[in-house]
Amino acid sequence: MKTEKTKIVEHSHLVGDYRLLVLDAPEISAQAVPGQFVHVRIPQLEESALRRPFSLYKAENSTISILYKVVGRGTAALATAAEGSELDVMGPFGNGFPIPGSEVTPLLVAGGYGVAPLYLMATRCLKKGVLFVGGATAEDILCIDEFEKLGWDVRVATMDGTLGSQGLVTDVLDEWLTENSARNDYSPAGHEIFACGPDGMLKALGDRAIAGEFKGWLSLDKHMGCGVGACLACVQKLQNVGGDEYWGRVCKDGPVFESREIVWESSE
Amino acid sequence: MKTEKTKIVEHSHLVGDYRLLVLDAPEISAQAVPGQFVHVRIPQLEESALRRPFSLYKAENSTISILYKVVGRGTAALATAAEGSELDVMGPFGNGFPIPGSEVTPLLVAGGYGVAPLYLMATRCLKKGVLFVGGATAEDILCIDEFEKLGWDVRVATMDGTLGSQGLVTDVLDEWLTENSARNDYSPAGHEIFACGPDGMLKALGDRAIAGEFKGWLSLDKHMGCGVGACLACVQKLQNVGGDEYWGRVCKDGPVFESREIVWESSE
Amino acid sequence: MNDETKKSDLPIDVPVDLSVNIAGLEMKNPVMVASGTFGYGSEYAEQMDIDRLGAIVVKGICMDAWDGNKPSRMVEVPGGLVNAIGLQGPGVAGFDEKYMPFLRQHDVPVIVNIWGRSLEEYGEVAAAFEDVEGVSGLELNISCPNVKEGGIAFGTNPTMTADVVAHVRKNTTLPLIVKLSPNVPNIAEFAKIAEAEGSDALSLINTLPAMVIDVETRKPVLSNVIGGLSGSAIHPVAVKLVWEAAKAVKIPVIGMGGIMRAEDAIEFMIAGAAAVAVGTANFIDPVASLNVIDGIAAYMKRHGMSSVSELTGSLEL
Amino acid sequence: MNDETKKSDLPIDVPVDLSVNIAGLEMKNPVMVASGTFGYGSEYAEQMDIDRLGAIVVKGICMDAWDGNKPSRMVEVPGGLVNAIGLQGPGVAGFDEKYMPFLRQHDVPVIVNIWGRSLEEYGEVAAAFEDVEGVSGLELNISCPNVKEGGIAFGTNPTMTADVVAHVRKNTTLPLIVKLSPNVPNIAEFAKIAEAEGSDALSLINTLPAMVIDVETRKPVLSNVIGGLSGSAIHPVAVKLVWEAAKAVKIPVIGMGGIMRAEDAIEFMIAGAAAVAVGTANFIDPVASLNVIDGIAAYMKRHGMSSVSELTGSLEL
Ligand SMILES: Cc1cc2nc3c(=O)[nH]c(=O)nc-3n(C[C@H](O)[C@H](O)[C@H](O)COP(=O)(O)OP(=O)(O)OC[C@H]3O[C@@H](n4cnc5c(N)ncnc54)[C@H](O)[C@@H]3O)c2cc1C
Ligand SMILES: Cc1cc2nc3c(=O)[nH]c(=O)nc-3n(C[C@H](O)[C@H](O)[C@H](O)COP(=O)(O)OP(=O)(O)OC[C@H]3O[C@@H](n4cnc5c(N)ncnc54)[C@H](O)[C@@H]3O)c2cc1C
Ligand SMILES: Cc1cc2nc3c(=O)[nH]c(=O)nc-3n(C[C@H](O)[C@H](O)[C@H](O)COP(=O)(O)O)c2cc1C
Ligand SMILES: Cc1cc2nc3c(=O)[nH]c(=O)nc-3n(C[C@H](O)[C@H](O)[C@H](O)COP(=O)(O)O)c2cc1C
Ligand code: FES
Ligand code: FES
Repeated sequence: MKTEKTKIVEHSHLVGDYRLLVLDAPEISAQAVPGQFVHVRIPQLEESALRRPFSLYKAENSTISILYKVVGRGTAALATAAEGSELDVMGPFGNGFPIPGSEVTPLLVAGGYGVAPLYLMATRCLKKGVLFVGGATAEDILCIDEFEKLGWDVRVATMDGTLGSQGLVTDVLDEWLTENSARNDYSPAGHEIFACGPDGMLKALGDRAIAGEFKGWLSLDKHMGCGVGACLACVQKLQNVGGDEYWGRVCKDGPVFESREIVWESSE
Repeated sequence: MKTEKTKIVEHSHLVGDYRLLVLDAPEISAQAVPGQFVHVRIPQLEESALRRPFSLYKAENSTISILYKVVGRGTAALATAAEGSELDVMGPFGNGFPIPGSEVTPLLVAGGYGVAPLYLMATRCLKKGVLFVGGATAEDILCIDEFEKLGWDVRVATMDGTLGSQGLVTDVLDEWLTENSARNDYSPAGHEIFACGPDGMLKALGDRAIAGEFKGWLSLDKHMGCGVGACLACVQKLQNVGGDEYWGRVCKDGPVFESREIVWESSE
Repeated sequence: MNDETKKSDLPIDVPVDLSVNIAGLEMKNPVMVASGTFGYGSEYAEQMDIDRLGAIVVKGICMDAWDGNKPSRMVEVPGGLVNAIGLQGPGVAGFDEKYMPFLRQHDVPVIVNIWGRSLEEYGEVAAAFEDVEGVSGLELNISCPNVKEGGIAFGTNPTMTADVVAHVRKNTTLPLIVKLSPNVPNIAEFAKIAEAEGSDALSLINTLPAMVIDVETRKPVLSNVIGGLSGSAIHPVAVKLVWEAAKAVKIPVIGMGGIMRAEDAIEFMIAGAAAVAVGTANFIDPVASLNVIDGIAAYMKRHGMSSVSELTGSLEL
Repeated sequence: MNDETKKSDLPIDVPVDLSVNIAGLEMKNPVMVASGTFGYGSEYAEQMDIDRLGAIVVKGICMDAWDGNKPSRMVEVPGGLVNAIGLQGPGVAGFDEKYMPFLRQHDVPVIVNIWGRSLEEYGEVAAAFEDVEGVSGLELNISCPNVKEGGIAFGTNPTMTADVVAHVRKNTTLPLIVKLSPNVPNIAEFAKIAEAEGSDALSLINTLPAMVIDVETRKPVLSNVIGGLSGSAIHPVAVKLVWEAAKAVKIPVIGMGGIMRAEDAIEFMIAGAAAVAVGTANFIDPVASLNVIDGIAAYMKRHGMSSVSELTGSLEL
């Protein structure tokens, strides 16, 4: 049984619309893989309201942490949940990021709350790498000090230039890629991208991974129903190695897919 | 405009399932008549939930008080409203009890939370009278000390005999009526009944008022929609002086009716 | 789902024109209150400024006074309520005597919702309103689930719908709005019939037939056994039907069903409604309809629209 | 509304028999999971003990693999959700290969929900399941609002309903459950047609046709424009239809629509359902169906019932 009645250990405001939720959830904590998510029942909403998915940000000492942004009625209601109260959480769900071998430099690329699963990823990587993180403004750049504490190289981009360089996170990544591919011993197999953020960013990263012939692991964010693969609400067009296209379930077959699997549709 | 955004000044547990709610509501407080009610939007319920009606228990110093029993999802949700938070209240609504002249001995008869409007009534009566109060058990007998402090004669009946005499409140009333009608100067016009409680009790009181040829003012409790007379949900079969029967609205035409107006239907 | 750009790119201070003309009836704005949820207007007059409304549709009226159903008549359910009032009303004469004097003092169009138990009675009621001063239009209720005869039976049978609309049309010179029944597989068919038989506008939806059982007593909660579901619960169903009806006809469509806030009303208008009516929400918040008016105006400003008619049918497929 | 007496007066420790026989199919209890809300069973097997269910109805299947609609396919609304999955599925062969091996290992009847784009295809799919080992019954979906052809068109036309049921009946020896369309004015008519043409049981209701518009973009939220409303919002509508259908026929009726807790299921049974199916609630709480089973047993004990069949049709009017 993967449903756990957890207790809210900590629930605090981070910055702007971002909040931190720490739950006492020994079973989920023990199984957690970076890139997996939990499916949370929001106690303040009516009985018929759907659960909401959130990536695992931390999993340690029998607890799990979630880093979330208040964007709609579900997250607004969640924000009122009191410390000490109970939260009904399912998970961990989905296929997370594959942990790369020690010969690979992991390039983590995050947009907004996308840093959450990447932080768990950073704690599990055998080799320290680079975090590229982007957002609209300084407030959207979260927990970079935590990555630095782990010894990671952090590179920031904001659209308004209030933190790091001004522009897209992909610009900063491109710089790094150009620098590196100019090296003598350069091999595309030497790095892999692990990314979480908006679709536009993920698509741009996927294009680079395919063009540069390295792996790009992208974690998709789709509205979900069941979270377990039963309802077929969260689908993404994918292709198998033979090139056949099909709808994959982000909750069960993902949320992490390799760039080459994903078929981006213009209308989306 | 009769809708008032009030502030919860006090919200406390009384006994058993009963709770006290005090609201800062200067406009409603100023207009309050005993027997009137307020129509409360329960903030914890979903947007489409109907309001819930509650009698005015007290109205003093710009505040109003409600004494309520937790019986269903609305009152259960109301019980979680925090002191200091806002409550959307409409009212005061309905026709209250007519305040009798000083020549009349008011006989107040209450079942359960029916004491609430009768307490406000007691504070407004020109002549002190008798409160007859009944309930299933001692826990259902509320605020009798408050009536005593006002100098009222209080007579209690509980079904299980845990407080006052064992039996129905009408038994205790019957005793009083027998005693009094035996008096030399007895006149049925010398007393009037003012009652609030379950339909069975009200009907029994109405029967006595009609048989004894004195007035019996009964406050009905019907499930309500709008509370203002628009939806026709809260109807009670009534008759006019000519004997024509019609559906009256408890919210607008009542909730207080004289015994002779009410046509009790067996099926209800 | 790209609200951000829309919000900031557009001019903020365009003047907005909310007025609409429905079936020849000039309204200050497209927001009416739905029949049966606003009494006869006076009940809410102390709670809000009724003159701000686009129109008031009063509770269903037939020729003579009618008792309606026995209680209980209403029960709350998730997302709304189920009612079986059963069209209690004062009849044409009683309405004229008791309620019209108040309404005539107000500057708001009055639309009377009418019903009958037979074709003839529908015609009679319509004709009787020719002589009632101050009535701006008739809404023909052929979709009430709560009366044994008449009501919904007329609204779910194409031939009966055609007959009753044609017959009422012959008996009235007032603007005629036909209120369609929601539980038919093809609403467009009924919309076209009503239009062809002379209806000036359509309104939809009425409540959805529903039932609630008390599991402890194993009895229906409503004395009438069956009632009509209204409120948020029916909103997405109503939007679908309004969209289909509006596509099928040229006459204006009045959208209703679960409007709780301005966004719900705007959805109806985007789907093709020229006006809307607020129903159940009145019970919960007496100023709900006024909030809808204000919300539509704010939305129009935000989206750079000058006339509310730009909203009607603006759905992009 | 006198629950108190009932609660205390009755024996507490009567043994309860939850088993039912629906269309020749023996079930441990009357609680199934509804098509499209439980995948093919395996998806929920880690969340709960699927062998405790009365039956599993798998997601709608047609002859060949089918892609379904483009996203977005689901949107939350007050009291439920609107979906337009569009019957994505692996086809008969794909289902047999990918999902039946798992299901055959379990001790729970498997009912397959089938659909087609033509009369012939309905027959073909039904016939194809004659050769699939481990299938206990077929549920004929003639009421899906989310596919352009087939689906709901069959379920809202009496002649087409008669034809498709008769045709499928000829092509299958399995117990046949016909899933009726809710948006018809007279469900009894369709119930009787299905019975007359050889259906062994009826199930209802499917989702109500609905639509949601994003007011900021003025586009439909669902790529299919129209979807189906499910969840609490439709429960009182479903109870009414189940009551009417059950009165009209002798074959058992399976009630569904907005079952969130045991009381909702009990309402269906009191109204006349011999079994029930939990749908949307599975998404919200994977053990919702198990809670319903336990809740029915507790209710029966409290009310001194020994067999769950006593509940069916126990409505007192
Ligand atoms: C695998 C996964 C991991 C995630 N991890 C995190 C995380 O770590 N932190 C975090 O903050 N968030 C995370 N999210 C996103 C999070 O689940 C959503 O922000 C949350 O569900 C929003 O709920 P809400 O009720 O507040 O917003 P809602 O009111 O549901 O809507 C939010 C926004 O989505 C739009 N929307 C609603 N329904 C649809 C639909 N059907 N199709 C398209 N758009 C729609 C709305 O218009 C609105 O703009 C994750 C999502 C996924 C799928
Ligand atoms: C004028 C007036 C004054 C009142 N004053 C007070 C007061 O001072 N204090 C106080 O505690 N209460 C008072 N009440 C009662 C109070 O309004 C109800 O107890 C409250 O609305 C219950 O809400 P709930 O959501 O908790 O219960 P609900 O869940 O709504 O239901 C409570 C009970 O009512 C039954 N019920 C629900 N709907 C119906 C229906 N349509 N028909 C019949 N039965 C139904 C339920 O089965 C349940 O047993 C008053 C009522 C009226 C009309
Ligand atoms: C209590 C009540 C009474 C109603 N009475 C009538 C009526 O007399 N005539 C009519 O055509 N519709 C009547 N309706 C239907 C409403 O006018 C409206 O069509 C329906 O409630 C849907 O809107 P809503 O969801 O906003 O309430 C009534 C609805 C309710 C809730
Ligand atoms: C996401 C989703 C998918 C569905 N897919 C099917 C389907 O494939 N075939 C079918 O007959 N019904 C399908 N249904 C309808 C359900 O089986 C059920 O009839 C309906 O949802 C009402 O029950 P509920 O309110 O408990 O969900 C689906 C419902 C949902 C919510
Ligand atoms: S959310 Fe249900 S299949 Fe992914
Ligand atoms: S509650 Fe609406 S008329 Fe009384």
